[in-house]
Amino acid sequence: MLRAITLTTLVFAAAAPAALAQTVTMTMTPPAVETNRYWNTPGDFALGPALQGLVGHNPETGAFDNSGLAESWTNNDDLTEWTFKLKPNAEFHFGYGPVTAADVVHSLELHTGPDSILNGISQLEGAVAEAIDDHTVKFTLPAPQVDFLFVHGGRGSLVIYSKAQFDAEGLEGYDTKPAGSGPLQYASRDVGRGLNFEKVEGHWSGTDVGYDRLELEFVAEPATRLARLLAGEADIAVLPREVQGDAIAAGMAVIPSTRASNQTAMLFNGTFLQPGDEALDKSLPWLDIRIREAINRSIDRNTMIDVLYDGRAEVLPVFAMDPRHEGYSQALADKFDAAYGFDLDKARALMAEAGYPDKFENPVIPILSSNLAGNPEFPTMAELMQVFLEEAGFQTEIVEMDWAGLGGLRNARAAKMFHPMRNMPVKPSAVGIRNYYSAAGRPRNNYEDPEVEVLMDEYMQSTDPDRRNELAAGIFDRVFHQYAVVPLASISAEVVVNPKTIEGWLYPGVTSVGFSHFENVDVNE
Amino acid sequence: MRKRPFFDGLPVISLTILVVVLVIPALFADLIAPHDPYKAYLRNRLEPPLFFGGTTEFILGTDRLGRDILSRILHGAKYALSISIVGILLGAAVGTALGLIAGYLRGMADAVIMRVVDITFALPSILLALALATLSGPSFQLVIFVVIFVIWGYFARQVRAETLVLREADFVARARVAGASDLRILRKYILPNIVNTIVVLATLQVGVVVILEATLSFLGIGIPRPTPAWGLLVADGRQLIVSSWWISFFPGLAILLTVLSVNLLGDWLRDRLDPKLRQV
Amino acid sequence: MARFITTRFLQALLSLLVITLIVFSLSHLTGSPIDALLPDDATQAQIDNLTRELGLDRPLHVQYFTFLQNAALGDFGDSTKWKGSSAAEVVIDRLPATLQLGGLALLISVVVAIPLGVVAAVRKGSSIDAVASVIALLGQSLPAFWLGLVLMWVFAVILGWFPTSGYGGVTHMVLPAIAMAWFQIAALTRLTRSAMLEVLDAEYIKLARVKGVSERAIVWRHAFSNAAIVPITYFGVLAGSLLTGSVVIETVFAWPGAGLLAIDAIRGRDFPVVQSVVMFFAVFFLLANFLVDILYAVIDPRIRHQG
Amino acid sequence: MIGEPVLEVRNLKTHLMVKAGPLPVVDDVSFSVSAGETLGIVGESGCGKSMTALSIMRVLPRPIGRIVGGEILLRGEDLVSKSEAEMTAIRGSRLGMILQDPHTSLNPLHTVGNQVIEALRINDRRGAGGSLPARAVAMLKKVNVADAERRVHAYPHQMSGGMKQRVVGAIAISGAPDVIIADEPTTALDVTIQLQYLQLLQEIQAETGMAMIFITHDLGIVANLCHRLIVMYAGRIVEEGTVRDVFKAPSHPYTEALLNSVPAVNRKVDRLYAIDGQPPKLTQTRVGCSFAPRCPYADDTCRSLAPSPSPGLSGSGDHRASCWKQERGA
Repeated sequence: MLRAITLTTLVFAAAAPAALAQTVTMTMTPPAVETNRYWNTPGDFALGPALQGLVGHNPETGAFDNSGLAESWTNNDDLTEWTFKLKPNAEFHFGYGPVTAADVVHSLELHTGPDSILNGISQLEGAVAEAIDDHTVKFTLPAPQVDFLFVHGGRGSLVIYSKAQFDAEGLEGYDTKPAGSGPLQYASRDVGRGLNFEKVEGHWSGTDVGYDRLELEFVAEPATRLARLLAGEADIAVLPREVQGDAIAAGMAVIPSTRASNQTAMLFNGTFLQPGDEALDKSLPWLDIRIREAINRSIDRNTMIDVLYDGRAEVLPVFAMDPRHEGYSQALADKFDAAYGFDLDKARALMAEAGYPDKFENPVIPILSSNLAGNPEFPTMAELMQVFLEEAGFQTEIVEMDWAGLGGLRNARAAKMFHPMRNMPVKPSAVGIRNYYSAAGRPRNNYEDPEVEVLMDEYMQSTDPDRRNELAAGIFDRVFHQYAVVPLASISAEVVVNPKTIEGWLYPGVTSVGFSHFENVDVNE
Repeated sequence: MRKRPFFDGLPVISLTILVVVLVIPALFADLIAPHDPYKAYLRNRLEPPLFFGGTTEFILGTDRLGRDILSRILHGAKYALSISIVGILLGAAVGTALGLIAGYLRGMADAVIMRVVDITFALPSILLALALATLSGPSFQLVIFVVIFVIWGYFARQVRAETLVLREADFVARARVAGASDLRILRKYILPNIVNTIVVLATLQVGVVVILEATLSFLGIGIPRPTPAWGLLVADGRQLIVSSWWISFFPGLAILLTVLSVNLLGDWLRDRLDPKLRQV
Repeated sequence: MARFITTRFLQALLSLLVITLIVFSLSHLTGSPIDALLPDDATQAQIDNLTRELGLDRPLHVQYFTFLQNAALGDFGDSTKWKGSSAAEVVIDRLPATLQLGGLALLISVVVAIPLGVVAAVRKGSSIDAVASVIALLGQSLPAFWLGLVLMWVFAVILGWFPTSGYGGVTHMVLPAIAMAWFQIAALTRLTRSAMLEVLDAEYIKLARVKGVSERAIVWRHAFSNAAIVPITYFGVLAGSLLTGSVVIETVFAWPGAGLLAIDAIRGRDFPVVQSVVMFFAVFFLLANFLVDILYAVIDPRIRHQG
Repeated sequence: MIGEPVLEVRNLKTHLMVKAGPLPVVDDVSFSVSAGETLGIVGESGCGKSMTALSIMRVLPRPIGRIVGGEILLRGEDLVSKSEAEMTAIRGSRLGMILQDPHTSLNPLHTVGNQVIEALRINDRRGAGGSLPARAVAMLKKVNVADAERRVHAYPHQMSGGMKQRVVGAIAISGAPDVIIADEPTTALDVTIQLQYLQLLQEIQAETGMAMIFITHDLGIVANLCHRLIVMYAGRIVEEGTVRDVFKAPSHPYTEALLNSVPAVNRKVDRLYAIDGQPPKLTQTRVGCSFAPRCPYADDTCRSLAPSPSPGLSGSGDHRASCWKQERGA
């Protein structure tokens, strides 16, 4: 159901007085899919301010906590049964009653239905939810999942909708005005323009939002978002780093997430090292580990961070590895400079040793340039990579393609390119490894290595935390020494705010869109 | 005496601008550009132009990767020129050929060709370009294709209209009586009489094409990076329009000057060669 | 007149039929929507499901005839990106915004360009003529998106006279409409000027003069009505370029119209919406040109009486 | 019949301001025409006869045409000094004009009735005779348009050339002007229609008593229609007099050539094939007689000194020609 944009709304919009009520306006990139049915999106959780999952996050540490709908949870030893105890006083908006186990069961059905296109929904494949009592729900999983909480928090693959509303109004009800349970409730959607929320007075959790209305505006053009912020039309703007400088110069302030929300890397796609793989193209220059190392060493990461991230990012030692998750190895991080440090001489020596370019059937490195919402730096990144690689003596070409086009090639295992990738939110190690280093991932993509596969098989089945940690570390060690990818940076989510209206915003940057905890937006009176 | 004071002398000026901004750079960019247009001086990123706090090293400043704007603009002229020439030549060739056929043969061929013209006009070219770009990715060829798609119809319509008149002319009738073949009549009698029209129309299309290239780049489907095509330079620099205005301003100026002088020249040519032509 | 209109109408219909074929084949050339619609880690089951749901597993000609049948009824299927709405609904929902903006842009172009072109022609060689020439030349020399951004910065951010962007009242439309109208003003001024120059040389203008008609009546009643054929012809083209221009300007000004929708739909591989938006644009264009043809006939008795 | 002079042109000079410099298209032209009189102006294309007419009407091509000297006196009022608004009021009501090509001189978008009505509304000072449409019909009847009641609703493209020229005539006389200027009104018409049209003009003139200036290059018409004529060459009058005098004793070699090149009455002549060469380009600095380069009798005097008007060969007082060689062969 779309709200028609008519002349009447236009007149009213123009006539409406600047409300006395305090409105926070956040201007951001449009989501990939505009719908109130979350499972019909790849995971842009635009409804985040109103709808909740079972598990929440600590805004400072990013750690899972019970700020969501569940007050506690337990799991069995082999990590196949997870039981959540719901908060008894949790209530849906608009009078749809308490949040119960039945709502969870109902929501799981919706999210795992045939029309679900959620990222990471494979983690819920085969999961069965069972209402033990009104406020207790048990998930039974076909395979152990140590990262099951990630489904409910961070990635947010399961968001709790009201069954009562569904029974009364069907999906139509969700389309019109979905009842959530957060401290802000759904007000309206202006298709193509944005989403509006309003404060819930006397919220069941006791949270008292410091403003009356939240408007999320979808504006595709970054320069326009900047203009809106500077003209006072928006209080908060999501801006590419390169234009943040202009905002800061005009007196705006950057508020980063408390935790890293995103990792970036360039992948050597097509490095299919498992024996007998028919998708392997033997002419890819980066099948030679010396070339992969040489490329890694051609890159001046500090300069790159200056260029792409305005200096506000950390060098990433291993893509998908993070101190918060399993298998983190300080040793690898320490060795990074020695093994990956910027060293053109070493790079050229490696190239010479490998016989580049003469011994290569196809010495040209195709670098993908693509636009991906949330990573506006990717096109510049491609150009910068070209600069670095050419400086070292590589032959390169830039290939432009949209992200969906890359997705198609990756699914077909035909993306024979050196292309950018991100890990956002920074996923638990098992998910990250599966996604980026294993043949078990979907799409099967860049780097597949028999040694990793062996470790991976065990890692996926293991329920022993120590063993898991060891296995993950082993995999990270292997990909590190194989120069499997070009790890680049670890970055925070950032918003730029107008300090006249916004005092601060504490958010951890751990969700798939980077932003959460809208109730923490601190407005100036 | 005061007949057209505004235009007087301008052909010379515009031709000069065109040569300086477009032709010389396009032909001799390698010799006159102070830097390699692709060379990134990463230490000199976002340097302002000379007189705005910059140095003579980078007269028009540098972009976000520290590439010299002046050199990029000079090299970009190649692309502006080649897209214009290739695109317009092909577009004019297709349009003229079909326009000649339609106007000369009339009847069914005319109906079909003019319908195709209508259809090309009716299809939103930018959207088609976007759709095609998702298929094959942006490329030089795609830009050329879009250019041809956008402009051929104008040539076809105009050429057809004039051919319709010319085919009834006495000298064509005499040639026909003398036994000249259709092809010969078209080539020897009709085409020479519409060459002026084609030249004028083609000149006036240069502006359209340069702007179109910029628009395609804005939408991310122009000439692929890191090629320093003008449109791409403007589109790429638009985010930094406030602080690093020079990134988009100078290429924009190059576009402005080129289009301006080509249009002036086109107007002048039209007045000279083909006063009856009044299409934009 | 009836025959003239019928012929034009049938021609437009025929064009439309060919356009459906192009639109259909194009959207099926542009790669599978599956990649855009499914997450990176989609399972084969998800892929198969969606393929079936979208009918992509059926033979192409079957898909086309289904498409054609449904298109005739205005049904282009359900949007894949705006779930819960049919594609036509999505487009119809956004079209008014584009028409508002395009309408205002058209109004601005006409109000500025026609008097300017007329006066430039009447006072040929004067300073007004020079101003008109400069406007006409400058208008065609700047990419619209760049002009739009500059307007936004100068008049919204720095001067604060207008809102920067977004949907709203007339004030919201001023800047995008000007950015959109800019090029059209240029084109229309040139056309009007040259058409007027031609007409002002005509014998019937001389006759009007010698019979004592006032200058104003000569310019508007006698000259402009005859010259109007040319700008009116251009309105047909204008209708198309305003729609096309909307793609760029709506992006810059975050104006939630059909142009912005089209980009989103193409990037999101939302075939049904892409198809319906292109069809709507094409129908709109053909309709506009059909109206222009009728207008010719209304204005010019020679066309009215032919056939 | 022939009464007071109503229009006197004295030393009229008109220039076209073109890039190369001013073109003297009308150079020191003087003549007068009286009520009920028809004055013919004769000459080849480009001799300045139309420019003279346009100067009188003050509708020279803009912005290049300009009257640079002389007077145009309409019943004693100098038109040259009139403002544009005053001229607008005079045009149509006191000065009427019929243009050359009826096919292009009517506005294609308006019915002929409306075009007549427009003229009536502006110019008809008497304001008598019923509603405008009814008077339009009456006007059309006056110029012998058959089936006028129906024809007022017709568009120009639905009428024949002769019919259209009648309409133009109706428009020209709608204000009952003092002077009507007919600029080659029959050139575009068929021979038979021409005669009818000329007859019509004569009738109208007889009825209204207005003065008429008839511009043509057809001496046959002049012989039938006009009382006096002036012959123009290169922007100047080379000979003037009554039709009888000039035809009997052409005193300028150019007039002579014109007469010789008319093999029969009513034959249109665009160019004087009998005379070699072409009229001079007006930009050329003129020394001597303009016609000298084409004149078989020209001598050094002709080439160096411009002749001034002198009595013509007929001996009548108002017959004058500008030629050094009037007494050639005679």
